[in-house]
Amino acid sequence: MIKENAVVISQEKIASGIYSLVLGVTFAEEAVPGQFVSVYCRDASRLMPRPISLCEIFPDRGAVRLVYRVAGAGTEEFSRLHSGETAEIMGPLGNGFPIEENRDKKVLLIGGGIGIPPLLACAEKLSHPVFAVGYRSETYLLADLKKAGQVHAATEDGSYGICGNVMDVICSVPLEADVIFACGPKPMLKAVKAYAEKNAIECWISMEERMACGIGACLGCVCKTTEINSHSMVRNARVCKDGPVFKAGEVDLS
Amino acid sequence: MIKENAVVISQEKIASGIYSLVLGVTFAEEAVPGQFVSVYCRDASRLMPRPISLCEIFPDRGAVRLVYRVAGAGTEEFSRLHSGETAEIMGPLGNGFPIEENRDKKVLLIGGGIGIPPLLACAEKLSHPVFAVGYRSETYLLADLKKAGQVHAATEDGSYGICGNVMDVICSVPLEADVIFACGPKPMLKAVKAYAEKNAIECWISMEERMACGIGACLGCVCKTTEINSHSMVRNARVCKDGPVFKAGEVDLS
Amino acid sequence: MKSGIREIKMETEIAGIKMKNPVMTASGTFGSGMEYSDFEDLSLLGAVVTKGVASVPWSGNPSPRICETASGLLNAIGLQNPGIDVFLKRDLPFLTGKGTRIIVNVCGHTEEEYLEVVERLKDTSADLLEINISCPNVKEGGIAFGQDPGAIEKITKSVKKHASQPVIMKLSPNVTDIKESARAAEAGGADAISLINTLTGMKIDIHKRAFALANKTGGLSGPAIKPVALRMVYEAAHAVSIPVIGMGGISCADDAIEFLMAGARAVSVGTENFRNPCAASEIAGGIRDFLQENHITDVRDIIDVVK
Amino acid sequence: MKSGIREIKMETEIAGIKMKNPVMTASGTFGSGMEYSDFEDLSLLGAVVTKGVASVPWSGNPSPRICETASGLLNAIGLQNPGIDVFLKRDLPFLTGKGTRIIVNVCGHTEEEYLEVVERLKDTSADLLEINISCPNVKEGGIAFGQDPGAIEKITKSVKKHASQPVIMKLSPNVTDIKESARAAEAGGADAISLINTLTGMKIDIHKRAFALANKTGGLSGPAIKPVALRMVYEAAHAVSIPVIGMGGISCADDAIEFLMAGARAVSVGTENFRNPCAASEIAGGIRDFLQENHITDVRDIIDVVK
Ligand SMILES: Cc1cc2nc3c(=O)[nH]c(=O)nc-3n(C[C@H](O)[C@H](O)[C@H](O)COP(=O)(O)OP(=O)(O)OC[C@H]3O[C@@H](n4cnc5c(N)ncnc54)[C@H](O)[C@@H]3O)c2cc1C
Ligand SMILES: Cc1cc2nc3c(=O)[nH]c(=O)nc-3n(C[C@H](O)[C@H](O)[C@H](O)COP(=O)(O)OP(=O)(O)OC[C@H]3O[C@@H](n4cnc5c(N)ncnc54)[C@H](O)[C@@H]3O)c2cc1C
Ligand SMILES: Cc1cc2nc3c(=O)[nH]c(=O)nc-3n(C[C@H](O)[C@H](O)[C@H](O)COP(=O)(O)O)c2cc1C
Ligand SMILES: Cc1cc2nc3c(=O)[nH]c(=O)nc-3n(C[C@H](O)[C@H](O)[C@H](O)COP(=O)(O)O)c2cc1C
Ligand code: FES
Ligand code: FES
Repeated sequence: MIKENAVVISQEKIASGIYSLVLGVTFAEEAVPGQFVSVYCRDASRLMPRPISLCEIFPDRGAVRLVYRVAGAGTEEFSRLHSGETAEIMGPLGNGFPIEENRDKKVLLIGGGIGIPPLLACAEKLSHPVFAVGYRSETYLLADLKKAGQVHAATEDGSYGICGNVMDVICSVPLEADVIFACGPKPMLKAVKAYAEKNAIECWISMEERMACGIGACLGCVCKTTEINSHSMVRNARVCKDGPVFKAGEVDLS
Repeated sequence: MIKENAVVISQEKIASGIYSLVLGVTFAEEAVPGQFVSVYCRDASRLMPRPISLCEIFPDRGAVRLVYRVAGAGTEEFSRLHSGETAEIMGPLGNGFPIEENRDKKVLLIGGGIGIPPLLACAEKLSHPVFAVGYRSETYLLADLKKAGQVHAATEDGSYGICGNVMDVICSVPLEADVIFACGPKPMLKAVKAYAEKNAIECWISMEERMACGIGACLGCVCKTTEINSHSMVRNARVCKDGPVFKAGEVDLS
Repeated sequence: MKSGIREIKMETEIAGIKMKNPVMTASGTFGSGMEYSDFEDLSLLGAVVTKGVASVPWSGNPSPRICETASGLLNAIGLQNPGIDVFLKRDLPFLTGKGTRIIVNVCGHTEEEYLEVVERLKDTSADLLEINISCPNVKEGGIAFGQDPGAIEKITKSVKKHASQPVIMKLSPNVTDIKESARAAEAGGADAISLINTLTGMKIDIHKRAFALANKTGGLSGPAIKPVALRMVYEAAHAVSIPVIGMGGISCADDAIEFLMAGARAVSVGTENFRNPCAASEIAGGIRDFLQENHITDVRDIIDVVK
Repeated sequence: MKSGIREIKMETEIAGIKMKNPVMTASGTFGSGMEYSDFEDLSLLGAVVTKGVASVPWSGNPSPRICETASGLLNAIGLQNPGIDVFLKRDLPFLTGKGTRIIVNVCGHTEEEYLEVVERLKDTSADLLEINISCPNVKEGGIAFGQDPGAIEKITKSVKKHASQPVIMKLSPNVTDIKESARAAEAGGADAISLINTLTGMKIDIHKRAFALANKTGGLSGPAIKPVALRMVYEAAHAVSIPVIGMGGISCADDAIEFLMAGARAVSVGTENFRNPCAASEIAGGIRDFLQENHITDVRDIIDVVK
């Protein structure tokens, strides 16, 4: 975990409002899929760093790839970064998905919307990854996903793949899985959690909360847990430090 | 008077901490020496525009030149502008020096430090301009001044011209003048005013105050006046609107 | 009515005075509209609120009067104004007939001075009066006038007795409980309240070892104060039944909509005018766009919807 | 002493407790130092102020607990903490012997809860106690506890009776007159006061038509509040003779120096830690540089120099 000025190696718009940013970093070797970085804004009126997941990790090149959606002023600022410029970041943060122990298992990677990028990093470390991904309409990152594994996709308007959301993919395609890794909006995570419970599949989900410190000190980013957390001593866990990846059964998504 | 996105035609560092910025503007034809522009910051935490005087006016090219010193975060931000980018500005603001009526008179242009740039614009419109300018140590804009008129200079460390300040120039060189235009720090303006009074020379000085609106509405930038001002009905005048150029006798520099 | 293009009602009303939209300019940030009329079509505004006017000319504070802070502005103008005579001769006639409502902001050192101005405004084109009770020089028992509920109620009553126009009391945010201030104004008979005025702040020039403002302290405005302003507007709107005009750091339509949703019947744009002289009309347009995008046909349908 | 290089004294003292420099971390923004120790050498800090500790674990408020505002941060953590048991077993031992002073911030729902924590901290390595009387749940006569001078004096007296360490009372800025709060703490026997805690604020998500924070309101911190904080620190420092610890929006050495010049004996760095985990030690270094550049040999020579 380090705070550094990362050099922008490249930045590319890959779909409307979606950008792919490759940054030179010193920590690529230690980074794990599912971890994220805090990206700091230049504009002095925006104090809080923006958490962005690692979409790809290139230990050899000493680089990481972030894929993000312009959601507001902070990500808009990032989208104007040019190669050669620097971006202040802190990382790698959080725990990441349990890759080692599941490397050779059948891992189903379920992603919705801007939750898809971190699953690419996972797939690149797994032996038999299968993706189930849902987009609103325009797809992105599909070529990369296909290179990394088998892909089943849905779009809400049916413009690509199945017409519907990612749960419709899972229900319509016969998919066998030992483990599920999921990242996406909360309603999707709820549905995935229910699906995994029903089918008794081990399930890990990546949570999202607004963050301030990003390192576990401010307690700004907690999510509810089903049991008392050993750090907080209450039914709360820090998404930035104890997560962002949790065993689905550990978190209370209500 | 207009607010517009001016295109940066060129920017150059001309001395340590001093920059020369040429902007394409729509108002160059109506601008008058001694007027200024409000330059707005991109950084959202800096709300107030920075007033910068017109150093040269190019009606033919539809451009103006600003020469400014990096004094803080705002001007630092401006110093990073590259040609082709835009800068939000409002102008031309204020009244300017009385050029027309003094064009063919002997006008002595007295400038100190970063007060020198607007005098260049004046000289370029006058028949017989004579400069008396004072620098701390490093000179700047000298070649331009010499092209525009006769130059007498001082530096505080004696590295160029007379060793001392601009008042030492005036006292040591025999200078005849019908009118004085002066711009510089307040102590200099006080000395110039006293000198002009003693020698019964008509004298115009350009004042500086922190500004918010730049157009006469907020009353943030007032200077004390010797008589009741017809707009404010009190002994106060707005530097941005009633000035920045005042007849020396009108303002109370105490 | 064409499909997709519905007419959007932007009208709002304060104390029986109809305005074409809920966006006004905040007192002291727009002069009397004259300087801004080079940029802004005044007829696009719900109302122009004038700089505070006193019974005689006020010199205000010495310079420096303003300084910048992070996303904020500190000012200590000290209510410089040319006095009611010149205001009635020059400023009010300028604003009259411009197609916008005129709200005259009134200040004074004593109750008598307030009342004198209020009297002089009788039978003029002023549509509403806004009484600034945060004047720095007016004290009541050690703390400023606008910080004491008893004093607020008393001055409101007196002003109401003398005013021919509806009266808006402008509240100070430098209080423990804004609900008490709001209730005091309502109890005194105010037709509406407006808030917030500036938060008292300070800046020091460490190199000069001196206060950045000649007056030592100044009033903080701008986006920095918006969260505090919104909280107070929400609290006040839920404490009284008279209309609330919200302000404090509004710099875009989204900000204005927050205040409306929190319960404000109208909003004022202040410090943002310095950054964008067309801010107020652009914000009015932006509110309209928001309504359109969200298929809402009347701005009143977003007022007080978040509780 | 070599020419040009003079030794600069950075020591300061609060209630008899010497600190190596006047820069501390603000409660709740630095955990108990553990997470930050990956970035920051804690021994470079004057003191670490812990997150508020209560007698039992507190769950705090539901999420979302934080949101960003212009140059500010709204938080409604709701004082989540693991309780004094775990604090004494895990957090305090971690901080002990790290070469910095330990200030334990104490919170409670009732006077008894405060006293229980204070008692448990007896004979521990805590150097000082900071009593947070702005706890949102503690009410006295309708308004929060820390907003009533009588209640401030009373709780101060009780805490002083039970505490073995010197006591800092942490004041709320959400008051009409901070001088009264400061004097009440002094009258109650406080050894020092610290201010400001956060200003109550609000944000609305206009698309969701809901409060941005689950708790509706939150506390505003960061550069946005610095002018208000500095004004209050100045007022408080001139109202009492006990030492004042200043905070609110400090993000660089220049900011810290403003607070010292306004009369603060020490300063705390809060929200800036989130942007720069080394902020506090960098600020201490920056103060030293300022002194050096200005040929000042003792930091105490810039305290309270602007009046
Ligand atoms: C662990 C984690 C990983 C993430 N990974 C990605 C990713 O790989 N790609 C991607 O596009 N987005 C990702 N996000 C979401 C991303 O952080 C937000 O979209 C981004 O912070 C928005 O910032 P903004 O300034 O553009 O928007 P604004 O809405 O202006 O932001 C205002 C504030 O809210 C916070 N915020 C807004 N939306 C979110 C959100 N969804 N989650 C957390 N904080 C938010 C911002 O950080 C900022 O502090 C991730 C979020 C988390 C928590
Ligand atoms: C009419 C006029 C003409 C000017 N012309 C020039 C010029 O041609 N070249 C040049 O280098 N400078 C000029 N200045 C000064 C210039 O405006 C300031 O140096 C600049 O605003 C500093 O901004 P900053 O953000 O870099 O500094 P900061 O100190 O960070 O600024 C903080 C705030 O103080 C204000 N401020 C700081 N210094 C001054 C100052 N001296 N005068 C007015 N406001 C100030 C800023 O505008 C800003 O609002 C002029 C000032 C005025 C009033
Ligand atoms: C330069 C300046 C002058 C002001 N003068 C007055 C005034 O004369 N009367 C008044 O009631 N409020 C005055 N105010 C307060 C504003 O009307 C408004 O309440 C405050 O600035 C908050 O809004 P804002 O953040 O949008 O500026 C003034 C504010 C500024 C910045
Ligand atoms: C996330 C967060 C949590 C906080 N928790 C506490 C707390 O537990 N106890 C307390 O006294 N103050 C708490 N505060 C207030 C800070 O200690 C400080 O008074 C305030 O944030 C102003 O300083 P700043 O602007 O530098 O952050 C908290 C502030 C923040 C931002
Ligand atoms: S963001 Fe601070 S604890 Fe997670
Ligand atoms: S800057 Fe507003 S009146 Fe001059």
